[in-house]
Amino acid sequence: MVNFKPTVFAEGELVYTDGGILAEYAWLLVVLPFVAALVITFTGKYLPLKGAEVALTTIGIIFLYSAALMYLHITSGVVNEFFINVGSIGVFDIEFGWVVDGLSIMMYFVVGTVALLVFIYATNYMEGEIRYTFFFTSLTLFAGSMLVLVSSPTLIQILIGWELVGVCSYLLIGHYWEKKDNSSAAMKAFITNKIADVGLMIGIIILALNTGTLRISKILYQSTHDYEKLSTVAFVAAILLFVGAMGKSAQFPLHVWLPDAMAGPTPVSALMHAATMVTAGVYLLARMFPFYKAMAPDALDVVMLFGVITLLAAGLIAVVQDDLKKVLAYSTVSQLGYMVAAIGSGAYTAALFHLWTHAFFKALLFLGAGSVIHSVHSNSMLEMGGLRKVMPKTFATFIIGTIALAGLPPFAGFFSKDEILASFNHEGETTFFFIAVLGAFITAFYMTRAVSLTFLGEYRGHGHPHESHNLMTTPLLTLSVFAIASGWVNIPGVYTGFTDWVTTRKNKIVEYHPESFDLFALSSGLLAGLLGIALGYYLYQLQGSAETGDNKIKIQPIWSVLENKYYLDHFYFKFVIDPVKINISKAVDKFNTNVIDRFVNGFGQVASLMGSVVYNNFDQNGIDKLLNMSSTGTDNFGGKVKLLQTGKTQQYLMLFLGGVVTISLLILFIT
Amino acid sequence: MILPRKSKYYVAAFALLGTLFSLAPLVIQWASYTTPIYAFENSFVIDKFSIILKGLFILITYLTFLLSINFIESDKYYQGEYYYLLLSSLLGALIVSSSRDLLTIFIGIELASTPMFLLSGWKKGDRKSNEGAIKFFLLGVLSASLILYGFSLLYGLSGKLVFSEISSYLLGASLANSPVVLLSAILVISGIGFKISVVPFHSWAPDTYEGAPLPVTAYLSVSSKATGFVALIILLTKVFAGSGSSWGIILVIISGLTMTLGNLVALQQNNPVRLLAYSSISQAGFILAPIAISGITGDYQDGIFASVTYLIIYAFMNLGAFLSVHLFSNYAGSTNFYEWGGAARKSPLAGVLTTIFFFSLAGIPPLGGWFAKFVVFRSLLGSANSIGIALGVVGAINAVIALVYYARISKVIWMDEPKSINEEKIFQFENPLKVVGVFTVLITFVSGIFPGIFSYLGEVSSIFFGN
Amino acid sequence: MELLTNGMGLSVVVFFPLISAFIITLIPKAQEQLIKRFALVSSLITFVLSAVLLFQFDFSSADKLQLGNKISWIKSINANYEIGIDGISLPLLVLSTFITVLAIIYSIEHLPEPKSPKGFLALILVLETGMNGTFVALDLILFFVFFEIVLLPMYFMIGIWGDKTVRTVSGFKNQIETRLYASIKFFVFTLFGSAFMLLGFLGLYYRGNKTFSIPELIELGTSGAFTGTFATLVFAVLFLGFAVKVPMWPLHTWLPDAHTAAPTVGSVLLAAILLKLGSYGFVRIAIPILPDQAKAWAPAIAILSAIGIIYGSLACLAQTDLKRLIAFSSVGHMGFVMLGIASLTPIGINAAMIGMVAHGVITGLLFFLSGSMAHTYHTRDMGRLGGNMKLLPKTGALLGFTAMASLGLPGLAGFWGEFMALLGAYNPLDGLNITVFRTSMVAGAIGTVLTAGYLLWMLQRVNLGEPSDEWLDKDLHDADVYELSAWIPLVVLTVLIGVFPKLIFGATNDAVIAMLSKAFGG
Amino acid sequence: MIVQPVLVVAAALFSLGIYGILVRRNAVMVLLSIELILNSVNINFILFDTMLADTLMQGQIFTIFIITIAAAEVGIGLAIVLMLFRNRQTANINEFDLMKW
Repeated sequence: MVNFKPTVFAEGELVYTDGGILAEYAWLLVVLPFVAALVITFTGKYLPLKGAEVALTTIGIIFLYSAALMYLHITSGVVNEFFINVGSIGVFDIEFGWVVDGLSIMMYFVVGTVALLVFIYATNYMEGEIRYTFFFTSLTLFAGSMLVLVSSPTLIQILIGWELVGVCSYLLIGHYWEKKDNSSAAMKAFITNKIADVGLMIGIIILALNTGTLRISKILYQSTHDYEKLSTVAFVAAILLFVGAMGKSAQFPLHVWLPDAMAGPTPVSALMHAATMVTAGVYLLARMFPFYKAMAPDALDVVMLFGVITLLAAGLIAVVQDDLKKVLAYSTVSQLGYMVAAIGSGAYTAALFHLWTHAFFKALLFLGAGSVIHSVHSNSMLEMGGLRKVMPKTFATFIIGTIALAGLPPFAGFFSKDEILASFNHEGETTFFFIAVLGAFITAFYMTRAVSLTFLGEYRGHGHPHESHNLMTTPLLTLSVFAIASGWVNIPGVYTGFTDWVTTRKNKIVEYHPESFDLFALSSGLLAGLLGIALGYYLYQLQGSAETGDNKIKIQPIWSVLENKYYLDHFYFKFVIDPVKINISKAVDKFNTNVIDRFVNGFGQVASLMGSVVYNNFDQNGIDKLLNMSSTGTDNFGGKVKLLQTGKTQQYLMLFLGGVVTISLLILFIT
Repeated sequence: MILPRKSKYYVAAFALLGTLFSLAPLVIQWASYTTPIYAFENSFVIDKFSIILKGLFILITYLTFLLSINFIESDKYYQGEYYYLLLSSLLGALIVSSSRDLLTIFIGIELASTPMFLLSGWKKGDRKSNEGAIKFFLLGVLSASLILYGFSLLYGLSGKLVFSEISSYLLGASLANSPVVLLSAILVISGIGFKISVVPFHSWAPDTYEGAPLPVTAYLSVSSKATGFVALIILLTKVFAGSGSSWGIILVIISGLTMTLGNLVALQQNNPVRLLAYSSISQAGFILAPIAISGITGDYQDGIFASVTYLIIYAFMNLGAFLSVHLFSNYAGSTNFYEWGGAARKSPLAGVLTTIFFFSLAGIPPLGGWFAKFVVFRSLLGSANSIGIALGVVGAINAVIALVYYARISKVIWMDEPKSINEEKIFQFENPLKVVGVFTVLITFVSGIFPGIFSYLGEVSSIFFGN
Repeated sequence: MELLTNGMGLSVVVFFPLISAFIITLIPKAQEQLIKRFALVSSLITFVLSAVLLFQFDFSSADKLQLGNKISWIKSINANYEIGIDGISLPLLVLSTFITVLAIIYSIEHLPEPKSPKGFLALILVLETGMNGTFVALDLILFFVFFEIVLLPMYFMIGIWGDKTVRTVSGFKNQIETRLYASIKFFVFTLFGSAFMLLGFLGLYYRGNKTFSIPELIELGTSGAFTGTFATLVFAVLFLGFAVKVPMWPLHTWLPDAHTAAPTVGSVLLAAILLKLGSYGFVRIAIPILPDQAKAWAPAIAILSAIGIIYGSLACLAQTDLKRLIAFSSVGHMGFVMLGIASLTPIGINAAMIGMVAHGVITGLLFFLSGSMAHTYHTRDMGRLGGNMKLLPKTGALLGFTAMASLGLPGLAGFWGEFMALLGAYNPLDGLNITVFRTSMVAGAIGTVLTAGYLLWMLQRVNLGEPSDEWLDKDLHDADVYELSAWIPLVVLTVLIGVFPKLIFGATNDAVIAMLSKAFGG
Repeated sequence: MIVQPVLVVAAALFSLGIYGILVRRNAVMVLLSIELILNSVNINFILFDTMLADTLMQGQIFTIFIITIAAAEVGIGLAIVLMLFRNRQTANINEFDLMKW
């Protein structure tokens, strides 16, 4: 009763226009932010709003432009790419440019929308903070760099955008660099990404040298038409590209930088987690999807494996976090796991669809958390609680976000997550399917926990929380609309516009796309979500008030309660929940902090240690000593030699005649 | 000498003028030169080669006079005799440069060196001066007698004194490599080796240089060395040309030893004069190298070209070096150059000159020294002979070692902190010395930047072998 | 314009600084302003002239040697005054004149102790003659002379105006002032290399029927005139001569000392131009004249470069001295340049060319900044610095920018050198050992991570954090107009080259391809 | 005519001179030893002259020159020795080692 139809777009069959003037001037999207950044840097201090207005107008224009593009694309698919040669080296043409097709336009729109709202939000959130102007400079750059990345028709430009995003994140995470932890967090983010970038770099190099071009469209064309050329290196290249993606999209085990990135101001986190940075990896995989599909199906399995591991591990960690932003951070990681796994399973549309919906509701959640933190002046959920009454708007929107994330209909998350599950199911990845379902359950659970600790129960903090300024709540409301509705653009059987958007591109996309709901996946996903929420609500509300939720379970043995009534419950608690909730997730947490973190931190230390060893023992005492020795050595030898010069005339004479005799002997022997 | 003491000053002027005038006939000869002119039954020749060398000797002597004026004025020294002896030594050098028989060349050598015995002991009261003199003298006489013994053997073998006849006889009788000839060659080489102070006949040089008055030292290290080399070149190429393979090897060894040993010991010196002594020893090694190789390859023309080019450039930059040592040791009143700290600040001109001369000695472009070294390397590698290349490598290494101590001087005078005791002293840089400095520095630069001027030496040396 | 094209222009670019240096020595010491103005003007004239040549230069035939001339110089050894530029030398020539101008602008107000503008500026100008000359010389002897002329001024710059702190040097009995040790070390190292290089030139001279002309020797070399052990030896000595200058591991040890000791301008010129003489020598002389040997040696060079990259970065991580860190970073960056050259592919050598220019601009700027900071704080110890962004906002911001550029951030100049070098190293010239090169490429890629590591670490220690109390009461002056006017051009250049690498590739590409196709055929 | 014995005599004189130079401590004695060497040279020249019946008498001329020059040198030598003796009351050449190395 579930029937699938392949959606195949071959070059010929594509129905698209070249986009006309709107596409031709799309470079504005990329260039504007950088111009704006310059303007803010030099004039920002003298403007009334300290440069914020420049940033806002810019991003506003970008939003409108991307919306216009979106409209154009929906009405008549736009596929076009433009190149500018910036130099030839050997046979290679180094080209920049911009591509206008379904995928990129979707990203423009996401970036534009989220960024705009975040900017508006930030104008109020960052008020009175130090380096206000500089903050907006780098925020604009951040958006700009992401646009460079998503607009790129060549691998080289992708690399450029890739690294620029990294740098901007460095600037923003380290915004409060007076505290060493923050600058260290910034460094950690940069270095981790850099490590991943090595993979990307080499991957690009391999692809470029084997196809003889840096244009993505050409490479993809060859990978679908010219098998021999790439077949030998395809797997390696694919894996290396994926390594790059793992860095940016925070895939296990390279996700460690993301939670620390919370050191930055909350708007940054919102932007980074929703639209700009972490989606880059997914975008890259999606952009190169035809290559993966055609040349390196094995690599796709690897991708899926890592995605699944990530979504599970991160989800479990999120359960035990007390820091509100950390919970959201790990949830982001786990959601990214969904997307990557989806790509791995070959569900191109599903992954992008989840990216799309996730962008909105995760931005919503972060901004909500931000507004909470802004009023409570603390990140820890233990100092919150009961904010439902004082911050109604924030609460309402946060709830919407939570439900969307937990994946209950008709909210956005439901549709996208369901599609991913469906594709797992269809691919016959039963194990992964159930892990994904479990993930959905965990997601729902920890979100419920977070909500109840934050908003329900009694207030445990010290300050006097209050509802945030309209500049902050308006974006929340706007986003919550998206969080609800953004899922409706791809309802199997009803309206699958989104599929058409993102598959309208130059290169053939071969994937299976559910024509109607996969009821099994749907029901299991839904069930998992509901269960999670129910359990969370049960633990943190019914089983006791939010503030003592955790302790209750830990301290007071629950088996007594169960003994009275629910042996089953008791059994579950005893043998399922506690281990999972305390031991395993704690263990994962431990592993995360103790092993992987230590490695990444240790990397620097080890390197510097090695450095000092090399430097002190080899450079200074090795080569140099040799050199100095040799010089002093000659000196000493000279010292010996000069002893010939005794000053005694007779010995001079002796030497003289000795010389004569020696020479005669020499001649005797030589001739 | 006939002039009364009060007018001794004129002596200097007179000597200067005399030397200048003596350049005139040279110029005329040069201008009116057609073919080599032979006199006294081929025992005396005037060819371009000799003319050039004569010009060199006269110029050197002229500069030495300029150097000497203030030294002579500074104390109660016999002036007339001083100039007279220098001039007679010059005469000896001139004779050597165009002599073509054993007797003439012997007289020339003696005439050139004997006065130096006296001049080196010119500072009568100074024990070092006496000591240097006696060492110089004893070894000098010994070397002379060795040369003579060698000559006597040659004469006994051939019955001739004129080079051309001797060599033709030796070749005719194919005695070129007979033990007797070789023995006499050895004796001659050793004897002259003393004058050009190559290892192991160098031992007198540092002591004598240190003891002798500075102008005399300069003259010793430049002119008599040059004389020695000229004599050596003439004898080896005109008489012993046939047995080149034998003495070539020996000279290669000697020159290699000389470069290395001179450099290594020079690293140790803190007395600038001794440093220059050892440096000039190692330079002698460089000058000797091309001759040595030419002995092996038989391409005398190239070897001579290289050696003479080196000789000429070396002569002027070394004079300049002695000039700067003279200036600074007078200023600091110390013969330990480590006490010259920052002296160059006092007189930047002197500082710059010193730097130029010493780095030229080290062979840094664009100063003349680099071309000198370059031509030597060129003829060494040009021989395409493994020995030659080996010697070239040795030379290259030595060139680097040499830099260390040459740079040391300019490092001290420019970079070290000025000594407080030197602060109030005034830096004397008299005009005659300025003339010397400017003249030598000009030649050093020109020979470095436009080495083309040496190219005619090639043609000259070819004429040298034309006859 | 006829004057410009017949070699006159180049000759003026080369010798005008020398003449003005001589004139400066004639100006009495007292008139400092006059001296400074004169030096600035003359360097500007030189730069403008080189810019004019830039327009005279016919980019459509960048692979040909242009604007040159050939006059007989030393007849006896058939050495000629032969000059000319092509796409390879043009960018470096302009860079050299440009950097010199900036150096003099900086020196106007920031003379190192002991202040004596006369000597200092004269030396800079002499140095410029040497550098420009090396880039235009097409005759081995001429090249050698200019190559060596550079030594003296730099020796005195380091020795007289250098760092006076006393330190113990391993192997020496007693302590010694850094400047003295460094200056002589620099001098001896380089002379050691070049002395042997000269022997190599002579070897070529005799095998290549008595000519020193580089173009003719290239013709001979590509027609297989130099072979066997002879060629091996010659390449070995050339390698020695150039590798010391680059400097390649393990011949690099003079560099950190020289840089640490040198006055700001000195280390700027050293890093920006002098190091390039070596790598330029490889591209101009060693590879085209001895292609087969270059091919034989390439793997070794690649390995050494890879070691240099990793090694330099590791050493950087161990530094506490700001300037020393930057000096070691040069070792790493030049490692990338040499890796590119070793690949012997158009990509690799183009990468090397842009890498040279980029390194010149970026590291030059880094040394400007570190020098002026050392001047302000009177210390280079990164342990004591910190919070620089608060104390000297402008300098700090520039330092941050330059560090980013130096770690090869895409979109800035440094990126092209690194990435393209790796690109070249992945597919070296046919017949070269793929494994070696790919390993070196991976090493280089890891090197980029380390590079990012130490530069960010440096930023964290120097720029970020709260300034330590010792600075709070002091009045530290931020960058003044002279400094900024010396630095901003470099910043602009960094961005321009980064965004539009055609600035360099446009000139080099044809020349490099022509050179390689002549050397290796095809 | 007899050649070898005379040659031997000359050689013997030469060697004696060398020996004297090396063992005698007194500067004057060293001078004398050098004279011995010169005389051996003279003998050689005379001998060869007569042996070859040189019509130009070159050998004898040479000898005369040598004698003259030898005389001059001895004069100089004695002058130097005197100067030394005046300055430091000894003629033992091995005590003159102010300057070394």
